[in-house]
Amino acid sequence: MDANLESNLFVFALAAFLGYEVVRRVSPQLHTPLMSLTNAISAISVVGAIAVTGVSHNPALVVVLGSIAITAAMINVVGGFLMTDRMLKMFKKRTVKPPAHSPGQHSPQPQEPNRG
Amino acid sequence: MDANLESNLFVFALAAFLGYEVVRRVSPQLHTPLMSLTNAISAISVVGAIAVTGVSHNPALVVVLGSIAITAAMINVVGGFLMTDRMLKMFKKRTVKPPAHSPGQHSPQPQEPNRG
Amino acid sequence: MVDCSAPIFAAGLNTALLGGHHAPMPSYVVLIYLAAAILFALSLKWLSTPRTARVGVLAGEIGMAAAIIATLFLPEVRHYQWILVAGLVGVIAAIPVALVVPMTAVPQQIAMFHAFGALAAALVGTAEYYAHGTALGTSTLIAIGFESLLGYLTFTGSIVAAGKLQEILPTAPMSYPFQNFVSIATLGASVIAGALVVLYPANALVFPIFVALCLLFGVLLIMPIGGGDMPTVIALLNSYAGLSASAMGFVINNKLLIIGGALEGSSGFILSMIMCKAMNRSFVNVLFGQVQAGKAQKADDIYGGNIKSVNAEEVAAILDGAIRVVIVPGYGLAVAQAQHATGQLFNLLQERSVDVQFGIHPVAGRMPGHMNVLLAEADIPYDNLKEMDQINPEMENIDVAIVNGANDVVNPDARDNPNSPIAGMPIINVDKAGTVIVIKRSLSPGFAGIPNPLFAARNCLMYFADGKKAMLDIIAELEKL
Amino acid sequence: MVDCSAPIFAAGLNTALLGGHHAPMPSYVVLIYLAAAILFALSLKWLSTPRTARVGVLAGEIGMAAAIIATLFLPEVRHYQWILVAGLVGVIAAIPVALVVPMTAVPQQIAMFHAFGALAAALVGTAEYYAHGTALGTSTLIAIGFESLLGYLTFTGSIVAAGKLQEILPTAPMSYPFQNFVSIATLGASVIAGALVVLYPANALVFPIFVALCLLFGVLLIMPIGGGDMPTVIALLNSYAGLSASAMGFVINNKLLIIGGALEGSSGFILSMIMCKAMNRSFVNVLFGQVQAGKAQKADDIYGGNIKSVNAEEVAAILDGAIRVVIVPGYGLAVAQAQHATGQLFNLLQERSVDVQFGIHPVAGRMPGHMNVLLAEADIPYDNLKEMDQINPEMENIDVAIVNGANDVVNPDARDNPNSPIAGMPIINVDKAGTVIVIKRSLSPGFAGIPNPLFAARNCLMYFADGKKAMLDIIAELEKL
Ligand SMILES: NC(=O)c1ccc[n+]([C@@H]2O[C@H](COP(=O)([O-])OP(=O)(O)OC[C@H]3O[C@@H](n4cnc5c(N)ncnc54)[C@H](OP(=O)(O)O)[C@@H]3O)[C@@H](O)[C@H]2O)c1
Ligand SMILES: NC(=O)c1ccc[n+]([C@@H]2O[C@H](COP(=O)([O-])OP(=O)(O)OC[C@H]3O[C@@H](n4cnc5c(N)ncnc54)[C@H](OP(=O)(O)O)[C@@H]3O)[C@@H](O)[C@H]2O)c1
Repeated sequence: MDANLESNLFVFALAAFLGYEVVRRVSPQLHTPLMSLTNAISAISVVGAIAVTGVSHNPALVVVLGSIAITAAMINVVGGFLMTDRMLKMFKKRTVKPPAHSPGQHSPQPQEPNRG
Repeated sequence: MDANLESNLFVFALAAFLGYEVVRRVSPQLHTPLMSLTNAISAISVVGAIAVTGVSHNPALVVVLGSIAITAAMINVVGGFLMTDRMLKMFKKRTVKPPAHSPGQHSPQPQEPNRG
Repeated sequence: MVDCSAPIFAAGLNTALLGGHHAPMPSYVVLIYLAAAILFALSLKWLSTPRTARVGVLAGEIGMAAAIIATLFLPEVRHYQWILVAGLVGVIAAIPVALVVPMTAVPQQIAMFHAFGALAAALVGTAEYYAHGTALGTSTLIAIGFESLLGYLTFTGSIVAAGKLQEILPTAPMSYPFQNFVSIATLGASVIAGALVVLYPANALVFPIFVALCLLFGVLLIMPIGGGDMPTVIALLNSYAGLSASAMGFVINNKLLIIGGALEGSSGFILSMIMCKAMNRSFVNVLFGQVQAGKAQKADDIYGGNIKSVNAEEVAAILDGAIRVVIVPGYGLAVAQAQHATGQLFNLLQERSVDVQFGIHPVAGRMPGHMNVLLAEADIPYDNLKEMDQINPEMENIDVAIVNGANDVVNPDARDNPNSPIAGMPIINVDKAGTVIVIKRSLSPGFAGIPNPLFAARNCLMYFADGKKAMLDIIAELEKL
Repeated sequence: MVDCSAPIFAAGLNTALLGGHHAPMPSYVVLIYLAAAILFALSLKWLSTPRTARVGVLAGEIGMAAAIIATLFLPEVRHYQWILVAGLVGVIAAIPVALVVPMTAVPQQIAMFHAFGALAAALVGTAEYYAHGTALGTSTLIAIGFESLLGYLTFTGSIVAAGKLQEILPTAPMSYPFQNFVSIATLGASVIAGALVVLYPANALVFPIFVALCLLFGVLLIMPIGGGDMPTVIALLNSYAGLSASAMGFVINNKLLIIGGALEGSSGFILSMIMCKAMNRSFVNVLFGQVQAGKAQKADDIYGGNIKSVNAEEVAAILDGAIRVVIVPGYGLAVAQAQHATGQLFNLLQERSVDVQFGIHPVAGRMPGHMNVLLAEADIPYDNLKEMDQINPEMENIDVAIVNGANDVVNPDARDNPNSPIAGMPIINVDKAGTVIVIKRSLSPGFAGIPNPLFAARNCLMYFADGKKAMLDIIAELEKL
């Protein structure tokens, strides 16, 4: 087997396995940001788009296709990261207001639980 | 950078990361079998030993060194796997004896807990 | 010196055939790519808890920026004017969109970003084909085939999905005669066209036909699927977009692309699995737009004469006497944009020393974690957002459960009636709480289209109103007390 | 046809320099290697819980067998007679050892297996050097240097570690004047010799000197470390052995070796970290054979007049009235080989409807998980083995805690006295139980060499006896009741 193909297969298998292990630990409350973040990361194809656009001896058609690809990929990169961060910014550990702080898990005044 | 070196670096980094993610989830009660199992797996160097011993045009010294390496590595492979399995065989979910079965987590007869 | 002997020569030849038309990369680029790959993996790892999540995003951003800059330094990269202009257009287009899109529209926005990412991957594959065409080896052409197929179908598929979520396109599952046959035939035709590209790369006609078929297949694949299944579909398209980027990595022999793509490939796959499992549906089921068989009970049989309705004043009175309250949000909360009003109620109750928790079902709303994002937007601390498995054991000690715009995720039939179409889907057991107050506009069913015996339960009170208005009215009444 | 143009030629040249002296592998071998690599990763993954652990071992075995068989089919492999004989000798030597070694001797046995694995890796590096010597490229020579350094030092280091654990070698930390200087100088000399090998590969003298220095360094590195720290050291040597195998993978350009080695490299590293953390010691601290500073209280001040001693009959009487019992095993249980007797007591108590749990400290005994293996050998269901964090919150509801051969892991000074040498090490809070019965032979200290205020506590009773004999006597007395 060709050496590049061989190493690419190993890299792919390891990365997919690693992705599986890492992602399945993500807390369900973060699944939407997760989708948005992986989405941004997969726009790493911008690297390929740059490489293909940049080569000087490529025909014009290729450069045009590549440039469109760069634009599309950059939308995905920038939009994906910004939106993820915007979502995550909203996740707060605790409200700062003292009254909201104290009740926590259990009601502070020891009262008999009543039903309904 | 040489293509082989490049891909080997990627493979190494991914595998080390994957190993970290997988191993840190191992329950502490299995740490001894874990050490023993990874020990057996790292004896995959037997593959290298075979490759180096087998080449026909290699000098005798190399073949002898390679053969010793094969023996050493095989001790590690076989011993490591067998010992790991022997340890794990001892981990039982529950004893089969009915009396040992029933008490479980809490004592079956409702008694007042007394101290000392 | 070195001789051009046979095995060495063969290795050189292989390099030339597979990605070898790209000059070997400088070491520093390789090392930066390696660092970027590790940063991407760390980024996902750090996303696992809210505490480290934003560091994760930062890691991803640094990795991406480093990779892009390193690529600009590749010796063969020349057309900087094109690259910079094209990149800038993308950045300028993305920023306002990402900053203003409302949180309720996140699913369709993700779908749109996908569409662009997938388009980029597909276009690069196309560009590679037109740049090197006949000079490419078989395995590279196969990789280009995968890249284009996955890229173009994800492009059109994601646009359709976004359209359905935005309700520009009809959300109902669209079926037509021989639907599955047509879809599969189109897929078959694309594969055949792809094979022809590999076999006859010099033929000018087959590649455009191949592209057209892939684009068409994306539409045909997603069109028949109902709007409610779109989140699962988007996760799956996520996975495809990743695999397409990975295929590109094989084409241009770039390990960073392979890793980034593979990470997303498995992430999207796991997410769609988790969603299917939480809905107790099979994957195939979702993909073929089928609704699960099973006999739902008739709505009239259940509801007839058993519905007790309340108003805001009565709800406020009930809440006034409660010590432990659980709020279960659902899709209706998103539709009504009721998150901020809900946050106000939460604060008000906390100020009155009521213990308020949220019970979040994994598929409440229309995408996984949807409710968490909305409630986080309303400044509700995430410690108070409990997962289904955390809140259910407590349910018997809860005085009042407020269900706001949720329906299927609190349907006790899923738990108790093995013949229900959603039998086996885990639910939040609000029916075990002291009193249940359900806020929705009518008795109409939720996503699964089936009636909900909860509404007729002894301890259940219906408050028919829009989710946001209901919250504001309850707050107003509570403040009077 | 293909021309021998510059870039292609350069690629071929690189291939020749780095591992290129091995012919390209046939596709089926590559695919089997890939499968084996995935099986290895799965194997570690499945080891995470006892339920799937044995499947994990099976996966590892299948991966290993497949990899070995595939290697035998490599076209360049010829000397089958040598390979098969050498392999068979290894198999025959290993089987009896692996099957009869007592569970208490597992740590030293792992160390011995390590020694062999590391030797193999080092010898392959040596063989590669002698096979290709001057024809090797710089990066390959560097990789050979790492492989040999790590391999040879792990070889001698592991033998010393095993010797200390088996108490053939003195277990006390052996220090001599300028000890750290000598060690570091030897390491420095090995690195210099290694550099000379890379620079002058044709010189016949430097390689043997390099090997000798590496072997010596392994001895010097481990000799000064105390016997009790050996488990941490073994985990670290585990990591080195893995890295050595990985380096071999770089030398002969074999990805499977790289992956197998990297998996072990990180596993050993994490384990030694976990151990250090559980002992609240720093890594450097362990490596330089230092004992943590801090003022231990004088034994007489603590114990004087406060020790209450009991015999088997009295212990049996106390157990007869108990409802919830926790047994905390320690190193003494392993020394006394008391696991089976402990299992008998467990069964007897369970038959008498006593709720018996085991409280397992992460560093009880002399290697992580040591106690679990021993107690599993005695057929104690692992559901009854509780980790420290699980058992501590329950401790106040426990009637009797039996400490068998444990000392440091139940020393309340670690928790309460910030000046203790083991301050900050988490412990099992047996002192919070109703009554504590400590079984050991004397008041002599444990591994950390410090007195234990527990023994003088109000609710603590000492039963001075060998761990196994004590158990059997208690059983005999209990059966009389
Ligand atoms: N989260 C995911 O990832 C995901 C993915 C795919 C599918 N799904 C499916 O989506 C469903 C989610 O369950 P769910 O309980 O959240 O929602 P649901 O079962 O779809 O019910 C939503 C309810 O909200 C009410 N509603 C709509 N607009 C409202 C408004 N403005 N104010 C108040 N109420 C309003 C509707 O009743 P009225 O019309 O009477 O007001 C409806 O009964 C599940 O069946 C799940 O399988 C989820
Ligand atoms: N597990 C690991 O991975 C690991 C690694 C490195 C270091 N360590 C260290 O090892 C120690 C482990 O703590 P530990 O509480 O298990 O053991 P320990 O503190 O070393 O104490 C063992 C006790 O067992 C007693 N003992 C010895 N032989 C006995 C016999 N035949 N019958 C009955 N008792 C006997 C000894 O007292 P007598 O002589 O009076 O009988 C001694 O006090 C910790 O300090 C830990 O840091 C552990």
